Amino acid sequence: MDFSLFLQNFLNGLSIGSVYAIFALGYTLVFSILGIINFAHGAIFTLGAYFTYALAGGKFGFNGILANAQLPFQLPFVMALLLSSVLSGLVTVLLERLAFKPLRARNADPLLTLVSSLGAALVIVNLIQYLVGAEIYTFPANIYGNLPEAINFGTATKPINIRTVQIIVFGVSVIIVTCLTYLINYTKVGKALQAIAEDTTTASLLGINSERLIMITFFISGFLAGISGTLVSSSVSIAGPYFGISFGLKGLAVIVLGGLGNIPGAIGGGLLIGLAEAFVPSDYSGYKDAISFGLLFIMLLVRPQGLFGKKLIQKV
Amino acid sequence: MTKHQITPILQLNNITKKFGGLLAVDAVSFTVVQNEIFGLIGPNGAGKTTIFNMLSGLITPDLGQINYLGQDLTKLQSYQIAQRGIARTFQNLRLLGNLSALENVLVPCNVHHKTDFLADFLGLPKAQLAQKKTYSKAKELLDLVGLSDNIKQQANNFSYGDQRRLEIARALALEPKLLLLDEPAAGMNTSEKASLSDLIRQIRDQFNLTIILIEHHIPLVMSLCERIAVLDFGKLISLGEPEQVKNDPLVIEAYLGNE
Amino acid sequence: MADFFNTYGHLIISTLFGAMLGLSIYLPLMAGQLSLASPGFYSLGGYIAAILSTQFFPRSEGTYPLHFLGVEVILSAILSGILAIALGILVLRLRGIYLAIATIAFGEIIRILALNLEITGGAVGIFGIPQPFDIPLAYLWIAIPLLILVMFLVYRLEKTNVGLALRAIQVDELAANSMGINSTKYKVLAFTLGAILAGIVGTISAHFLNTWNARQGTFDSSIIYLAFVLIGGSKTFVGPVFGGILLTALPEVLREIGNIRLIIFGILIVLGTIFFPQGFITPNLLKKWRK
Amino acid sequence: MTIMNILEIINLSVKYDAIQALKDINLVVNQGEIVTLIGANGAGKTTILKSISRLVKPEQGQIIYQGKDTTRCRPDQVVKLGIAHSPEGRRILAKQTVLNNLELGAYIRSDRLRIKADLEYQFTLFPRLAERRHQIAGTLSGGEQQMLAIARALMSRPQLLLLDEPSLGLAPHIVQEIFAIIRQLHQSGVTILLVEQNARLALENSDRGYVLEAGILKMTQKASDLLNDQRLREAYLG
Repeated sequence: MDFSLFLQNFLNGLSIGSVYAIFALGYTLVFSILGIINFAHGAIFTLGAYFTYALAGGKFGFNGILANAQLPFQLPFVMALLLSSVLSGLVTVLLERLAFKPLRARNADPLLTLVSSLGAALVIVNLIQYLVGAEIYTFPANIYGNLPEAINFGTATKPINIRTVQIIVFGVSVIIVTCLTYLINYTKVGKALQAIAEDTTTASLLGINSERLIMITFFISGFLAGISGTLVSSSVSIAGPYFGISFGLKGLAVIVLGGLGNIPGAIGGGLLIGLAEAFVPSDYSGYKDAISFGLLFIMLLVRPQGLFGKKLIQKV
Repeated sequence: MTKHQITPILQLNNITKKFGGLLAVDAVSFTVVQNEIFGLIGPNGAGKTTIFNMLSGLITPDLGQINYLGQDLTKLQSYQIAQRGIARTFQNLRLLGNLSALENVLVPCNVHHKTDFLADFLGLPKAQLAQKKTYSKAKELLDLVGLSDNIKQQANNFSYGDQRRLEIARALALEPKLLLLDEPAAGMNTSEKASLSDLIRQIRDQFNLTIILIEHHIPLVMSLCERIAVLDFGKLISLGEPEQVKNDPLVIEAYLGNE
Repeated sequence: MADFFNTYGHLIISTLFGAMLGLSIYLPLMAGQLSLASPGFYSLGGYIAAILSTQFFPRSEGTYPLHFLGVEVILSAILSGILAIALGILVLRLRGIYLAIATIAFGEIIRILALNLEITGGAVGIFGIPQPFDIPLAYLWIAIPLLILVMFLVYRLEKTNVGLALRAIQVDELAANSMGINSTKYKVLAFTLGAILAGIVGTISAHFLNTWNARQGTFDSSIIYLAFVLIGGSKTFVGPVFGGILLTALPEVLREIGNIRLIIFGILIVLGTIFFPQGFITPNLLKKWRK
Repeated sequence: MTIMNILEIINLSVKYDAIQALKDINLVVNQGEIVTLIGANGAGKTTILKSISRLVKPEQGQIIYQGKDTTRCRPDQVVKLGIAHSPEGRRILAKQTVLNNLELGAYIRSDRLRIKADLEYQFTLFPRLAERRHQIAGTLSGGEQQMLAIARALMSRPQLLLLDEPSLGLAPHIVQEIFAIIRQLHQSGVTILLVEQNARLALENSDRGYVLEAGILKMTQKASDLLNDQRLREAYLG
């Protein structure tokens, strides 16, 4: 492999890996606070993509109830992205109230939450299908304004063309990760979140309103899912209501690879899987998805606590 | 000590265990002889339960050997150790809460009363007979610790003291040679403690057991144990008969204080 | 009556398969193990049937010989069993959600292999799997006895010492170990039984559905099977049977309401977990019925 | 001088599933007192503390704190009203530093300067913690963890401190040290409701005591009288 191809693959991997990372951060935040996996996270990812599509002035097809519908206004991409992510966050908070909180209040088996979140995912996905149909939607080409399609990082003779979208994706991801790291480690809310993650009862004895923080966590989680849904679909396309499901599954692989509930782990795991996939030769691209699960499987057997996790000591 | 035959049953040799950066057990060595009641004391976090966990195979020491009747325990898994006659109770009680008291005792009984799975599965008379036998053995043990009523009730519903006694019955069902009791008197009142003390002596004599016990209640330990080991920060700071330990200046400084 | 069977025959047979898939999740759960490997083994069993019947066994006129189906079932059981033992020894050291995720990863690896290999027909899958019966309804002759047999076996298993050991592990594996129980052995046993069951159901399903592809046994079906158990009731084997039948039938019954049926189905699943946290069928309920 | 009661519990009952943990408890704690709850394990002592800090939901009854009904408050609201609970098993945040634990103890406050001052005060009260302020709390010894749990509770500047089993599993000489600090807190005016296995030691340091049996209050008296009670001596005082 020559150097420019290597670099190109590397940058591609970094770009998609950084989206895996922010998507997985949302997953892992909820896990660290509540010890549950929210299977609807992938559905929110999809929802975010559709929200942005609509807000940026996209028109819907003819299959759903909202056939040919279009918003009367058109927001610039950055605004659409932010608003759509906020909406995704709000939907996730609503989901938490309806599908998770009642179970928590009844002290239900955590397994039930898996089932309940799958039920919620079914609702969201099928609602999307009912409303706007199952067709593929592509963002307009000039969605980012008048930026060039690709930027050459090499020389004229040895081009290393990186799509502008991917640079934007990477940039946005870096900003998000930085903000989140600051929030968790240096703010009062972040410290309270860490306290809840360690022991909810203790947190409430310290005067921390855990219900409110759980709500904040779900909002952030949904926000991150929405933003990553938009980023992925703006660089490829919205491949129908189900396209978040497989992404959700991959996110699961990322967070376990990095260590469940571990924030640097989600980032590292995301980048690792993104890079690993980018280096799969095109002849074997059918096996690309197997990479993440193969890595995951091996990791679970060798180091169940994940790359970045600390060894769990069981208290007797 | 003199009235017992002095044969070692258990030898800890330089046992060491680290958790993270913390030395939980630091090069501890001692020998327990057959038929004695041996006390293990020290503040919480001194490494007592960690030693029990290593003796019962729940964790493996980083260094050192544990010799039990000629075998090295550090190479065995916990179920193998249990099958070889080391039974234990747990500090925080680990009863099978939603199983009945009887079933709790039946589980270890079955380890020694192997039945033919097929006969058992088909409910053949042979299997039923075997089952009756284990039932009556389990009931005897429950009787012994003073639990004969409501044995088909969920273990969860028993009072705290009864649960502690149920754990002892369950441990005895393994037909152990060595019994490890982790804070058996915790949460008992004065009169309950006295009868527990009698029960421990009784089962030692009746089943020809060796007993190691972790306990915080100093008067109980001093009256019950024939020898005592004192741990502090993972180190063995004193070992000997109760009088000796009680007056050891090291123990007074680190643990007992001057009252 | 005939009309009823013509309309609902297909559905009834599917629900019986659903019940057995529920039991295949329930079996490892008896030992407290949340394994979601069933879709993987189900898919594997189906491919064994599809490949053998379309590529290896001789084509004959008329219906597919039942003894060939028998050979497929036995072969699926053996292969699933061997694979499950190997996999089980590897993954059953993991606990709780980690085990669930490892078994999901196993299912995904099977799925991606099926999508890419030639022998499994790639993304298209395998078509024209031969029928052993003239009418689809005749599958009842296999599904009903099989379900009854499986239920009886699970019922008896719970009564034995092995059943007691499994329950002990379910409640507290560490305590069970220190009571002399080799928990690994029992966990692998329960896991393997579940895998064999899923494999056999897959084998029969492949014939029943006439076609088999990588969409059989995906990740979300593993959670659906888990829903069979949890919404049906995870404390007695009647629970997953009931849950499997109910949740397989529900989307079909809802077909009348048209496009929003899967939305309603999702809502019902959420409501089911909230209002029946113990599941519909609980041991107490069964006791009441007996009285 | 009239004695102000700071806490009053009226007809409190608590159920865990089918098990009645507390039945018709009536209890008063006066301003500035140390009151001890004694009783066997499972008698319901911890449940009373948990009901006050709202970790468990009462089945019926009222909890009045400084004239305000707190029965329906959330746990975090109770803390804001001035009740701190140092729970059974200490429940320090084992993965965080001593300093972080203490700072989180002041979570409800926003007076930064005073928090700083209080932190320094805790370090003078518990010099052992001062040496270890940057240490991860999980690596402290049992006695130090107990001190951290108490210091953390004090960081919210409580008027009422609930202390659950402060001596559990500690070396006898550390227990003496802990009780010396409890006496010091008492002198500085903190009201304390104490649950303690070591009934004798607790009563020797208390104004009054309540005796619980199987979820029911059996008697309440001045601590010195309880110490001389024949029946109590047999059951609890050893």
